[in-house]
Amino acid sequence: MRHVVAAGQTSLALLLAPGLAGLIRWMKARLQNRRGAPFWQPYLELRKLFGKEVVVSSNASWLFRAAPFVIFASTVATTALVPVLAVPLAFDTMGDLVVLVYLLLLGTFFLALAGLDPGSAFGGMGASREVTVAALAEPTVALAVFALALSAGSTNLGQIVAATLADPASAVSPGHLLAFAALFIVTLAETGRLPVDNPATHLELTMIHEAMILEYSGRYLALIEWAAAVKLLIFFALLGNLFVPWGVARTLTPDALLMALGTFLLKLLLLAATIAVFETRVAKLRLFRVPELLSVSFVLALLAVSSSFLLR
Amino acid sequence: MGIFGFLLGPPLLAASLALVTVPYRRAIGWVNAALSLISLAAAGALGAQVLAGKVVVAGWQDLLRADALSALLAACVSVVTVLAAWLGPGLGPHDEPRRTRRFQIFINLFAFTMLFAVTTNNVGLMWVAIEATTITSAMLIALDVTKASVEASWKYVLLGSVGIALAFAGTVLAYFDFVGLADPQGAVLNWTVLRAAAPALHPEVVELAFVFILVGYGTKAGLAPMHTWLPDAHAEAPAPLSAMMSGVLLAVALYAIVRWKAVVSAAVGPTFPNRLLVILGLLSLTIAAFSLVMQRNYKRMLAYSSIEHMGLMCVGLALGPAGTMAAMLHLMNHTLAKATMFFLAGRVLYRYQTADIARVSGLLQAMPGTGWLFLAGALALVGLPPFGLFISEFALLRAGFAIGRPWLMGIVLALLTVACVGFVAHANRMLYGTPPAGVASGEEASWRLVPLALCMGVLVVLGLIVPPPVASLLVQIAEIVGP
Amino acid sequence: MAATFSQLSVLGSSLTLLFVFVLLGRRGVPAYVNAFAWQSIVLAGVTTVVAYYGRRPDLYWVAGLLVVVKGVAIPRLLQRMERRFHAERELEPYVNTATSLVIAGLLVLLAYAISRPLVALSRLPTRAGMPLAMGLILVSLFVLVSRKKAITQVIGFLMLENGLALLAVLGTYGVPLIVELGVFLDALLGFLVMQIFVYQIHETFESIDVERLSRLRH
Amino acid sequence: MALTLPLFLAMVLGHVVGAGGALLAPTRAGARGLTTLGAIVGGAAGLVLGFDTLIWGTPFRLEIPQLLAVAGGVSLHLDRLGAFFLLVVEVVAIPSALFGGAYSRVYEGTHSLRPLGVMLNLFLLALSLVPLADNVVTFLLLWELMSVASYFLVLTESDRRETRQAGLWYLAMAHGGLVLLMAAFLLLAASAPSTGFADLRTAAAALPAHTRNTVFVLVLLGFGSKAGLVPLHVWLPLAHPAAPSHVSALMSGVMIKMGVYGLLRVALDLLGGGPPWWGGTILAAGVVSALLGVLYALMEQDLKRLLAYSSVENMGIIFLGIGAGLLFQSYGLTALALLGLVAGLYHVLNHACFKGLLFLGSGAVLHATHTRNMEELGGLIKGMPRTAFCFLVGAAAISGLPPLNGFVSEWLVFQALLGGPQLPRPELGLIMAFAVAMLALTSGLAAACFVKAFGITFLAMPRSVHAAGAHEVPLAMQLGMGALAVACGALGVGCTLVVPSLGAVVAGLGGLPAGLMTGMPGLTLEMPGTVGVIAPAALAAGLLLVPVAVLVAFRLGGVDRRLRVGDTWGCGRIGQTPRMEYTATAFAEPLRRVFAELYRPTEDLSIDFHPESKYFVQSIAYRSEVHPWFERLLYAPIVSFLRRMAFRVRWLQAGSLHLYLLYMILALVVLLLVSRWTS
Repeated sequence: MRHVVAAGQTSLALLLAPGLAGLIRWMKARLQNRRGAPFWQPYLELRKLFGKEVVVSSNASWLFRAAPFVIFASTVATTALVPVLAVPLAFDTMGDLVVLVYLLLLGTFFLALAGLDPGSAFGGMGASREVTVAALAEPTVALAVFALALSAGSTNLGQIVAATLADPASAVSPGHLLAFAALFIVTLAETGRLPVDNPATHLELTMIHEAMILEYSGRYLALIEWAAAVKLLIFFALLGNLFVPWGVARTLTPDALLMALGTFLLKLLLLAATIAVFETRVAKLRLFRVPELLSVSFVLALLAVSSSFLLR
Repeated sequence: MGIFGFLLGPPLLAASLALVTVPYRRAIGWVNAALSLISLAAAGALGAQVLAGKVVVAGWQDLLRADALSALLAACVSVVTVLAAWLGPGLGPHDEPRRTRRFQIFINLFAFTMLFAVTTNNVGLMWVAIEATTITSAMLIALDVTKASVEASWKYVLLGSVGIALAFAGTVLAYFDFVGLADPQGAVLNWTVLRAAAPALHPEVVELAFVFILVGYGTKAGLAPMHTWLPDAHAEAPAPLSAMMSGVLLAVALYAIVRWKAVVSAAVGPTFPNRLLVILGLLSLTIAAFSLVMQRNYKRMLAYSSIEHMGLMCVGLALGPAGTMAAMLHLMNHTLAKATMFFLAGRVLYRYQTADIARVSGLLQAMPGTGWLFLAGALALVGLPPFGLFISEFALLRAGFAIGRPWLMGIVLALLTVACVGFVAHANRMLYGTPPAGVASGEEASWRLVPLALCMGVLVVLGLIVPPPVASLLVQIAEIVGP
Repeated sequence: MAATFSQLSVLGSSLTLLFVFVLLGRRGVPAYVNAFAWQSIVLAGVTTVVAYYGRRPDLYWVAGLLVVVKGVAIPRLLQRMERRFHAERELEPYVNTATSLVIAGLLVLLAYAISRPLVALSRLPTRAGMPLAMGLILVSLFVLVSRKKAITQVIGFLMLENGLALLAVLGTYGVPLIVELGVFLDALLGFLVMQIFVYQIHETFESIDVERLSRLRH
Repeated sequence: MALTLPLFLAMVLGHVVGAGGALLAPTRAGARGLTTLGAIVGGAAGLVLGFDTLIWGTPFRLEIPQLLAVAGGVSLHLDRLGAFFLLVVEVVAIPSALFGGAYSRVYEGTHSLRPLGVMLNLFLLALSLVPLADNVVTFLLLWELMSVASYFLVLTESDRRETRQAGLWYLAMAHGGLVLLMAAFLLLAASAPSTGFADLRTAAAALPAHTRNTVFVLVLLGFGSKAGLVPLHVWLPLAHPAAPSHVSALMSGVMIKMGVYGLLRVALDLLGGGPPWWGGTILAAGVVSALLGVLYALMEQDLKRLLAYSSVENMGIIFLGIGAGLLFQSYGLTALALLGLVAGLYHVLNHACFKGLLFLGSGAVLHATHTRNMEELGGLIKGMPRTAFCFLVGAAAISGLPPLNGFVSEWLVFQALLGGPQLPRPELGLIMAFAVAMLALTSGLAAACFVKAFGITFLAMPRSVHAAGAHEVPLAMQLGMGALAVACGALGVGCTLVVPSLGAVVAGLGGLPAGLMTGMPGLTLEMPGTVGVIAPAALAAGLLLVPVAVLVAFRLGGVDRRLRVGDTWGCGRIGQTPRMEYTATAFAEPLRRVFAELYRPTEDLSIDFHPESKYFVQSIAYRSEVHPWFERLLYAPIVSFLRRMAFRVRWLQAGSLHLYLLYMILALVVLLLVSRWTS
């Protein structure tokens, strides 16, 4: 049963992810007084891409063709570790938060390599910027992990959620709140949102993520886009379920699971709205201002850890 | 008496042969080379007798006496003499006769004076012999009369003579106190007698005497700040003489200090002589180590390295019996290594026609045999394993730490490191790279490398195992010298 | 008798010390040679005195040798050398005459200071001369340091040896004869070697100014 | 087992025969063959010996009191700690020797071939014997033999000036380190009856605290200089690239680990641990080394220098684990202490594998293209696909990507540091938290660094003629790399089989208990003290399964499988050239700007304009260099002090005889005064 739920969680994440991306796009359009494409537009795009012929650069090697699979696999693997609907997780002992971070790094690593492979200047630029941002975001993530592990006594996500559920007051402790803020900023950086990266532009000087995948087409591009959407969903799930775990099912009854699904969708909606509003209100930062933003998140995370220590 | 005859006779005979044969003939060289081997064998036999627990005494008023300390030094002297006899001028067909004759006369007299110095029981005659080493060796520095060699010899003669005169003052002062105790008629300047009477001597006088003796013999031993003649003389002297001076002359002078230290320690306790030895030893180490850093001339570099090692031995002598053993082992190792290195330096000089480090490069390519031996020697001299100096330095440092002088040993270690880096930097520059244009490749007279390689081999053996005879010799020496 | 002995030995010692001041006070090498010759003869005199009063007959031999070797032979050789080089005047020493004399005086005082334990310990009638011998040694050393000509340095060194001989005679009534003979041999040979080198210096540097011997450095 | 002595003898003999063969073989090819054979046979024997002792705890002891008798005799003893390091040595030694057998063919025409063979075998012998040394003199002798042999190996290509310079730096630092160690050991042995480690252990307990602290500081500096801890690492980026690549693999993969061994042996085993600041200092040194190491690695254009700096980084990670372990040990938190030490040790093994692999890979690149400059490389993945694959595995492993081995050990280090809150003092916990953050930053930057290293070297278009003509290396070299690549994978997926036995390695040292493993044996990795659980094998299976599933889905779902090859999009410009590619320098530019305060880069831009009009540019030359300025702050004063002193003493030997005579008189007077004054 537990494994079925786990498989269901993964499938749900994979299914919901494109929609989430579309939803944010739609909300942004509405906020900007545009009609915007419907939220299911990404599904149509994926279908179209899967049906298209692939064009590969003559400079590219096998790595270029293997990378989408690695990226997709690593992202899918993370979904097994994140509590979307219920705890305890079936695959909780497979990996913890640290593993999750490293799995995402695995994706980034191969994406950056794939960006370099065709030999275009854009790809190199994107790869260079991507690894820079990813590296600078790492300390914040680690400190957030530390803060969570400090209060939960574990780095395995299922147990963190379970621990917070058992002691709801801890969710509103200053440590938690600061860590949430820190991780929110990291989410923006890691998933290529404004003000770090603009997912809607192909203006060469500002691209990060899009620059790397410029040479991709057809099914490879589809896999990468999908993986990116899943990554966004994973971060939302982390923000929503680790810090505000209410609603996560602790028993595997249909009621509880339905309840969990409902709250999860609600959380996604709220976070998507937040992002949409945020993205409409802020302008993209210059690349070399991004470290400042990340250092803000680092300080927040450090404060989170310190306050957890002091208030322990 | 017989064994001393075989030890001291051959060099004297060799010198006389060279003296009476005008013009010089190569046969003399071969005879003398054979004679040097007899002397070496006698030194070996002497060592064997001493090891059997016997102190060999001979002559009127016990003029000649050999204990473990003498045996060790005699062996060192005769080994280097053999090297000089076989590798120096005299055997080759192209050696210039006048020059070679002079070399044969004085090098053998030099060897004789050193051998006599270490085997006489009479400290007065020991002084006479050591003074005579200055005279005999000075005649050889300027074998080729150039401005540099004359300058070096003048400085050597004057500094050496003045220094040794001070040692005589010290000897007289010690004797003065001794005469005050005993019946002047029966008093001879025998070390054994002095050593026995030492506890009754007056501390003030003995201390005064030791200062003079230390400065005096220290001059010959190349201890700073009286070392100034040493780099000049070693750099200008022909290779065999440099080898003898650096390898054993310094050691013989140190031998004199050790003899007197034994007396002084018995008279006033070990603290006083040890303090002075540490002061001079550290000063020598410091000056030598830093002089190595900016050195431009490889023969001078070797000379400074000798000062460094003499300083180290001085410090070792101040570290109790274990330190004395280590210092004496070090003396032996240093003799072998330094003598070999000077012979090698001579070969390099002959090929490159310059003693400038900057103008020697690619030695390993130009002269592979010489180059690799030079490399081994350099590593040995800076105290790296598996050569003997590593072990003796280790034992010396261990002795220092064991008697609770970590700071002193720390300074010594730091200075040794400076010396090591300086030395290796220069050796590195000489050995690697490509030889300059006009320098021929390949070894000449490779057989001459055989004895040198043998020396390095012995040095490795000493680094891995100190043979039991040597070890028990060292134990005996430590007993002789006392705390 | 002991008093006479003591007075004679101090008188002789004082004289030997005085001769070294000639090297400081005067400029001419011939004067130096004469001073050395006379100093050696006075030293021989002191040795004779000690031999007589101290009942050490072998010291007569030493005194005789002193006169022959240091009083006559070596000064002859020195004079020959000096004529050869026309190096009659010692020009511009490192320290001028007045200062030299002051320093020498101070050195004699130092000699008194360091030989105090010797004098205090000794019961010999000759003990009062020992500081003077020590003074002679130190002042000779000062001559070696402050004078430039090789020949002056040789004379300084010879006087240093005289100081040592004086010290030995006064302090111990002479070292054993065999040693004494060795010392003489060394002194003579040493002088000969130095002479050879002085000639060589003159040959190669065309001067016997030791100051020029400063090519070898570092 | 009674087999230990024959194994030991086989190990020694193998290397001795290898060295002798290199020297005496009649032909040069024969010398090369014997070198390799001896090294491999010796290595294999050592491997078995290490396994035997590590797994079954078979003790091995050999005393030869006749050798080095004056200094205490030769004494060898293999315990589990030693056996682990022996294994680490041999795991890299065998593939490197195999690789080197083919690689050293390029030296056949030079003078260096035979010395290379002799010294390689001596180096391997010293490396494999250092963990066996059981008294001070044996240890120091082997230690110095290791340094000297590797010094000669560094000098293999001595016709280059920079190689000679590197060799000198290396020897100076190595010798300096030895001197510190000698002081430390002798200080420790001062009151001991002998210099045997057993006696030192007993004597250390009775030493006063300040002596113990001095010993610790000395060994930290001494072993730290070998381990390449910042700021004692300066020799490392010079010497490692200068050596032949298989030697670099050994130096970077194995030799610097001996610093870790030594530190554990002395600080933990002989001294039995100490006050918290010991662990804290090691931890701090680890953080600084890890971060600065990777930051400088990022700025490198020279592939081997990049790898060398990356070794500094990884040593930092190892010291993070060790430091945390010692810190926990000083507070009696034995489970966490064990965890930290195991994490450090596992990273030792892992780093040996992937750094060995990467250096061999860089050797293959050098072999094929004759350049280490990444700006002249590129596109090698097509000419040398196997090398590229192996290098990719190494790069992924060193970046800590799951499920490879680097990930597992970094995870263990994280877990150890996450135990920080259990320390009784909150400020220490905060320091641990900071260390966690810095470790994360390090691993992120390491990933960036190796994206650059692999991407610029192997991907895209060749940037020079050399790179364009690259071809796959000989089979022996491929096998060498392949073996290490397999090890990287196996140690990651199979960590659950290896890590438990590491607990036994440190158990008993410094009063630590034997480590008990919890969790599902063989599947999940969990130890007392860890707050998380992982199952790398399952992860690996998952990561393999997903692409397979996707491919199946593609087939079933009738996804378009057409593929067309075209030009890279060039903004409409036709005909892409390598000059348009991103360069290694450009790749690291964002990070150089971010850390400009640290790097203090010097930039030099010169533009040649057309003589007619300055709107037309004829050429642009841009030059930017990063000089480690803090090194200059530390080493420049030392060097200038030495120089000043050297000049001062030169003045002593000024050539004036009068001056010299004056020295003598002064010496006399001063010593007289000293004797007056003191008595």
